[in-house]
Amino acid sequence: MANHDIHLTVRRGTVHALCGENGAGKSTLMKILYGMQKPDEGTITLDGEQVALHSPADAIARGIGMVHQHFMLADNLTVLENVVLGAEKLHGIGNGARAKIKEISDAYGLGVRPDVLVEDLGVADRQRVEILKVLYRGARTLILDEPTAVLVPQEVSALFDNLRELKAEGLTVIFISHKLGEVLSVADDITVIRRGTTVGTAVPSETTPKQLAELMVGEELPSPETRESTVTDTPMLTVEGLHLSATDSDGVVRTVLDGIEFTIHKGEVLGLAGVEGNGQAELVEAIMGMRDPDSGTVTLDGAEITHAPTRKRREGGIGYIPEDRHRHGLLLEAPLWENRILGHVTEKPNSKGMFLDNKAARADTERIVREFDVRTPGIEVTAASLSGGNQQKLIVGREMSHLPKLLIAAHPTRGVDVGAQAQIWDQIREARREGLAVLLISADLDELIGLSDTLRVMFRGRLVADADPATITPEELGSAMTGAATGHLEHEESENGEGGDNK
Amino acid sequence: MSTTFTSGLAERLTGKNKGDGGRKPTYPMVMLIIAGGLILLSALRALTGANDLTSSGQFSSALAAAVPIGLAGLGGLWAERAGVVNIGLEGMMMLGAFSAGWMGWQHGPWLAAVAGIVGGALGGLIHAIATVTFGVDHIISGVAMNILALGVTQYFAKLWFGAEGSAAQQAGGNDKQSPVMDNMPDFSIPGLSGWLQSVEKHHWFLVSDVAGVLRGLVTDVSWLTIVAALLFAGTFFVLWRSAFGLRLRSCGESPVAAESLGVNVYTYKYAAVVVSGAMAGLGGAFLAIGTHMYSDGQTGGRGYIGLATMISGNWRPGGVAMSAGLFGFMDSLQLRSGGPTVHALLLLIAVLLVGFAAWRFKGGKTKPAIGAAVVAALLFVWFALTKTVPLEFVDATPYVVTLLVLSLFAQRLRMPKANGKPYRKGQGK
Amino acid sequence: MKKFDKNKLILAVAAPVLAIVAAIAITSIIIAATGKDPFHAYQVMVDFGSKSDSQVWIINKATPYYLSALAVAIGFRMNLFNIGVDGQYRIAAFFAAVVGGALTLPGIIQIPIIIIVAMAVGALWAGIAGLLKTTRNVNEVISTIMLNAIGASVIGYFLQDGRLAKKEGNLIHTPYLPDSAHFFEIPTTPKPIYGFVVIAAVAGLAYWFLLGRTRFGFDLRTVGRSESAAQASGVSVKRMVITSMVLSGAVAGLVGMPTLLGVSYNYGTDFPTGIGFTGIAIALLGRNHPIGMALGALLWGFLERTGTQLEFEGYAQEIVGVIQGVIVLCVVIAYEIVRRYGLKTQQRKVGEELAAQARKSDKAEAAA
Amino acid sequence: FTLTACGESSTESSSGGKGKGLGLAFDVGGRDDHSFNESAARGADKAEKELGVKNKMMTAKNSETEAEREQRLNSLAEAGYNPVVGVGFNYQKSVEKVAKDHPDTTFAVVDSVAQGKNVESITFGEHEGSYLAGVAAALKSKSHKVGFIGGVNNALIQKFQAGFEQGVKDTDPKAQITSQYLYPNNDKGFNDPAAAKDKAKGMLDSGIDVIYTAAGLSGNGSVEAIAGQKDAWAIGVDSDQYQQPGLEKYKDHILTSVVKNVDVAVFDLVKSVKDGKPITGPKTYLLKDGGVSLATSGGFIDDIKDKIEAAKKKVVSGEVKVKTQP
Ligand SMILES: Nc1ncnc2c1ncn2[C@@H]1O[C@H](COP(=O)(O)OP(=O)(O)OP(=O)(O)O)[C@@H](O)[C@H]1O
Ligand SMILES: Nc1ncnc2c1ncn2[C@@H]1O[C@H](COP(=O)(O)OP(=O)(O)OP(=O)(O)O)[C@@H](O)[C@H]1O
Ligand SMILES: [Mg+2]
Ligand SMILES: [Mg+2]
Repeated sequence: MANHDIHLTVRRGTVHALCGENGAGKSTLMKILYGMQKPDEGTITLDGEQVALHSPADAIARGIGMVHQHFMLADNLTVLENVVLGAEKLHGIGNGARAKIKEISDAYGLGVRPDVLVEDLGVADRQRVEILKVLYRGARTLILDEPTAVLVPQEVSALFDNLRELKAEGLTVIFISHKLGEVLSVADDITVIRRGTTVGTAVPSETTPKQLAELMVGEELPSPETRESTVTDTPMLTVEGLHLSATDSDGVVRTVLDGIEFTIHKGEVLGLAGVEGNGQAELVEAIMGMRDPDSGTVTLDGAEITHAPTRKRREGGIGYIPEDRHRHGLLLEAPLWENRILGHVTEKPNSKGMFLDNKAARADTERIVREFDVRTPGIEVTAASLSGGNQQKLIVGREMSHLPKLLIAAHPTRGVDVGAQAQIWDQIREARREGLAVLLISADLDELIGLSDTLRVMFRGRLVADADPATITPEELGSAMTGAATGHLEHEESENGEGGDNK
Repeated sequence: MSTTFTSGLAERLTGKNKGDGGRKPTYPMVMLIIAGGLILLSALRALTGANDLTSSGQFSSALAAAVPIGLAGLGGLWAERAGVVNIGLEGMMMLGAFSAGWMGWQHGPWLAAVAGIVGGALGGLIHAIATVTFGVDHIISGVAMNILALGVTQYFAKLWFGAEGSAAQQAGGNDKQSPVMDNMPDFSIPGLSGWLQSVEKHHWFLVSDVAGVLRGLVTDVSWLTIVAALLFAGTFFVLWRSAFGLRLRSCGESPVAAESLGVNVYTYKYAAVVVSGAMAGLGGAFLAIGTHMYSDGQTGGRGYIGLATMISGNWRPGGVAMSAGLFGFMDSLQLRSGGPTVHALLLLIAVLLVGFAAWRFKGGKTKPAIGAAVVAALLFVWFALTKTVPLEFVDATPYVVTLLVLSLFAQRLRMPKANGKPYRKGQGK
Repeated sequence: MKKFDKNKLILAVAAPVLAIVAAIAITSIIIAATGKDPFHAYQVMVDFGSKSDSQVWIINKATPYYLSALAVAIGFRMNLFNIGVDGQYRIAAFFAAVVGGALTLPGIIQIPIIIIVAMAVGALWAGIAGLLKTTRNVNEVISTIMLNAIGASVIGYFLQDGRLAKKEGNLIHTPYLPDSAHFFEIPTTPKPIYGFVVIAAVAGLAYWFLLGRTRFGFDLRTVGRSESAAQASGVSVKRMVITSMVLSGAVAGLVGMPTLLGVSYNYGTDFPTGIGFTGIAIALLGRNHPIGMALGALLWGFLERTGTQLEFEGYAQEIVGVIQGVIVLCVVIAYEIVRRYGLKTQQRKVGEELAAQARKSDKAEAAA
Repeated sequence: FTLTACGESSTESSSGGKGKGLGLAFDVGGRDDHSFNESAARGADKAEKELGVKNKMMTAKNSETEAEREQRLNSLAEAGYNPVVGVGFNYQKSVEKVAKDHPDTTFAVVDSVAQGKNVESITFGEHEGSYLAGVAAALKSKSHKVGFIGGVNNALIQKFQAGFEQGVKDTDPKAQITSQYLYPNNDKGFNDPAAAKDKAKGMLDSGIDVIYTAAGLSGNGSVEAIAGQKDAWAIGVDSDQYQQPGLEKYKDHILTSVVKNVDVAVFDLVKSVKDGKPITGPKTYLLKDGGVSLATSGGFIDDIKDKIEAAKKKVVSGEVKVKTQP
């Protein structure tokens, strides 16, 4: 069950925030309001009238529009086509529609160009297309599911300006987030969800982030902060002059990584900040050997591995927590114990010589399930049937079991609940104490700042800035992420960390 | 005609629809390329004396050979634009040919065409049920479809056409073929056809060639060919210029996004796959009507070739038409004139490869350039040392050409993004 | 744990049973609709199929089918659709026949040479598709279909009097293999079983062991389940594509051997075609499982053996084609239904179990 | 040692007594193929009418294996049919094998030579018939260009080509002959009228005005193409195509057909078995035996009847030796 006993009342013409930790059931609730999923019981009342929403079409007809957590755009279609899809009756699919799009775009300052292919747009632009899609349908109630997750702080404030403008026009906005500072800064009302049910409401002006957080989690928030430093002088991973170019589908060669240089020492966590799509994924893939750099060197524990195959690197001691666990970390339809072998098939206990040792692998999977608290009835169930958090714990357990020298952790706690999050942080800290080097990539700037010993900022394929995690604030990091600041970032005491910090 | 030429053209015709221009072909450009192709062909004809290269008969039969392949390709396009891979085209063609044969001997060719459409659509429906409703892997379902269609048509052919003493048997049917049906009427543009013929006879450089090609396209053209041409145009307008088409294509690009906007993805997928079957069925019917009967094994792998034309045509109607045309051209060339004429083509391909090599070399790609140059040199040698090409090689040309086109251009092709991916309602992220 | 295993077994059996029941129902309707008694037809088939000579015939017929299915299944296991087994086994058998016909060596050397040539040629032909896929991004479904046609032309070119073949009456075939190259037979009455069935069984066993028990097999299955995960886990997907294509082609090379070494002793215009496509059907039917495919191959042999007998009872033998088509379609649908049902129940179970755990801990908290 | 499969064998339990009549096993074309299978069937019908011998006909499926052909012959023999005839050269090996297992049954194979004490090998002088067709073509062509279309480039069809070419050359030495095949090596060639139509059109476009097509069912396509052109002639094969219902519309263009009288051979065999003196060994039905002949329906070759008769005499007498390979 994803939702039960939900009570939610939203006033017209307000911004209503919905918060709750990952997996609390926020998205599910919104999908119900948008007709994408059917509730087993309960009622939805809109403007005093009880409604039944069987499909998104019903919801749209009643003026409800939704911007999904994961963008719902077809890359190969143009912005115009994406916008008019499903609403062709309104203004046709030709010039009428184009004019209307321009009109809306101008009215709310969205700056949307109708004839561009969506695949050529960046994240913030895509989000504006999504909002325009909703407005184009004349929605009076907007649902925004975690619209800020992929934006840098500057883009967030631009978005909030848009939202306030919408509110001024009399529209209702339901806004989902688990970033409490944001919520408090923009919302008129707040509803908190935990484990699929509403646990309370709050008025922003009378609530502190701490109160809200405790309402959300039901307990003290864990902190990702690293206490004592364990950094040593021994370099574990050295990257020098790394350059990588990729050919896109039009045959155009683009530079995705340029002059990347850094060193991670034993016992050091290097945090890499950056807006998604600025080359972090490619850097990870280059270090993992999934992409072959044009020039530069990668050295692991004294051994050059620039062009070594992925397997060699894994055997050489790189552990990998991938960004997208479903695509890169798991075999969804395979049982857990086979997932335990994945990536380490050549290592003990998974195989002996050329042959698999299924028995030993099974036994070791049992151990991981136990030690890493993977909530599962057994190791024969498929990975697909576990929840995201438990899948992640399995992956962490697997990677840690081989005592890596270097751990590449990309968004290690994305979509993971608070309990599991703390556990994963503990794992990383503990291994770090024993000399593990970590390359950490995260969109959660608090996690990044809290866990790292060193911070670097990546922008358009280059490392443009560095910062000291002890003093830096998310805002300052954010400005470097948009390319507004470079070099060594110094914390300026005068500034007040408004809206960005949730502790 | 050659690989590089047409595929280059197809490429241009079908290039990514990049908003305001970019690589979108302009009308004069298309005309220029066609003109260039014609000049090359005429030069080749004049040089080698292979008069059949541009004769009206050659183009007329190329057209007839292209239509069923093109219809299959168009069928594939419909399905795949909605995200369903249809390798069952071959089976749907069989069903179409069979239904046409069954209807045709009793009620004439027009109803045969209708029956073919219905038969193919039924095949499409089964494929849709398996893939859309039950979520079976598309290729697996398509293979199963082909096996089923073969079994069913053979069984019912025996029962309905070959039963001892039945009316069908009396009328000339047997286990493997239906009784014959009437001719599908055809038409020629009066006046024009005769005049063109007189021009064509003179074998004047270019002039006669153009006359030959034109005459081939306006003389004794089956009405069904006209229908097919209209279907190509219609497909373009429906899929790219109507709301229905936008929705259908969105199901192939991102069904989850379409669903979130209230599009019933299942409905559109069903519609697309059924239309796909109908088109392939019409392709099968075209074969049956052309030979006045259904016969066992009539489709001869054309469904698969249709699939290939769809891919090398970059999932665009213009591209499918071009590559089906290329297939038809090669097919009829080898059937009509055999080895010596195909032999002449070696020269053309060699020349074009040299051009290709030069182009790649200029672009700084030495490796492919050298490869092309070496192949070109080998072809020159082959051309110079022989008088004809063995029939077996001629036979294989369409397939080799497809492989060549794909291996040269596959990287640039752009299939619908969610093509072949399973989709379940309400399970998008 | 045990519970899951039992469920798994039930689910595994459910699909084929469901499919065969559905197929029998549909076929019965078709036969009945044409005014014949379907049950009598089944009785004729079962009676005739259970005769000893039928059994021998079926086993002999099933042997190449099984090998073909194995070749297809290797591709399937890693999500490669090798539609080209048909072309691969034919071109392999042809060149093996040419080499075998040209040599006269003791059987112990001659037979392995022939088999190795066949496997090598099959591997080479399939490798082209693998290479085109990895280097030029050409979909293997299309390229193998094209290669089937091209292979037929290549054979056609060489299979001519004066080239690599010679004429015997109206038949054209490669020179006969020497007696030393005749494969042994298992002497059963009334007719012998071709000895190649042993090789097929060994190949099945090797398939099972390779895929299920070796590192290589794990890597191969990983690619089949998720290419992206495989890549990240350290499998070179490109190399794997070529390797498995080559492997599939090598096994495809064996498909023609029972016929070449046990029946025809040459490759002629009458060499059987289409076994590659049958292999696809059987791989689907047997779900790529070595035993499932063996049963599928035997079922196919049974249908073909007994279908002919139907002619004597006034039925059309072509009904066999319908039965085969319906079975395959029903099987693929049934597997999908059962698979999805299995996944759902498992997810529900996991959910329930976790909810129970959560409730317990909530209670504990409340108590504290 | 000998393993015994379980259960009794179908032979032991076969109820079929002896003398059930004629068993005919066709190749893929089936009995009504309007070609030589049909001719064989005609022989069977005639035997039934005149000798009261019943028959059972079975047809091959596409892409069969040796085992299936053997099974078909075996089933017929075991069911008690005698003689058992395999129609088509594909049956050669299977007839040899099955005949060994059934020494009391007489077997025959058409178009091929098979070994065996109880086997008749029925072959025809296609080259001789084709020679006459060549004579007719040469006499009727106004452009002095004639064409030959073969379905599949195999030894059997080459016999047609060789005879035809020789006939043309002997009659009109300056005539141009174009001989082409639809497929080098694919039985599809006998079943692809569309291909034959294209081929014939190509020939017509190059000025050829008489075309002899030896391509089974595909021939319909070339007849159709020829009928579309004034003054062009088609020569058919195997059966008298002038009489064929499917070609009704085009019959005015069917000059003649080289008829292969399989019915005669089949009837002879049935009669011999009935009389207790089964024919065995190779038997070639030549022009002189009436095994092949030139059809005269339509009367289009009446004007050159004498010259054809003269040519026939030369062949029969052995004065002209017709080649079997081009
Ligand atoms: N249709 C369903 N019926 C019952 N339970 C389901 C259903 N779908 C998912 N679940 C349950 O939900 C969980 C699967 O979660 P999913 O993979 O969607 O996680 P996620 O949203 O990524 O998780 P997280 O919230 O941890 O990020 C499992 O516990 C599964 O049992
Ligand atoms: N039909 C269902 N039955 C049971 N559980 C489900 C069902 N659908 C989803 N779930 C599970 O319920 C949980 C709530 O998911 P939901 O996506 O709503 O969370 P969320 O609050 O939006 O979290 P996030 O912050 O990660 O977006 C997830 O674990 C999900 O897998
Ligand atoms: Mg979630
Ligand atoms: Mg959510």
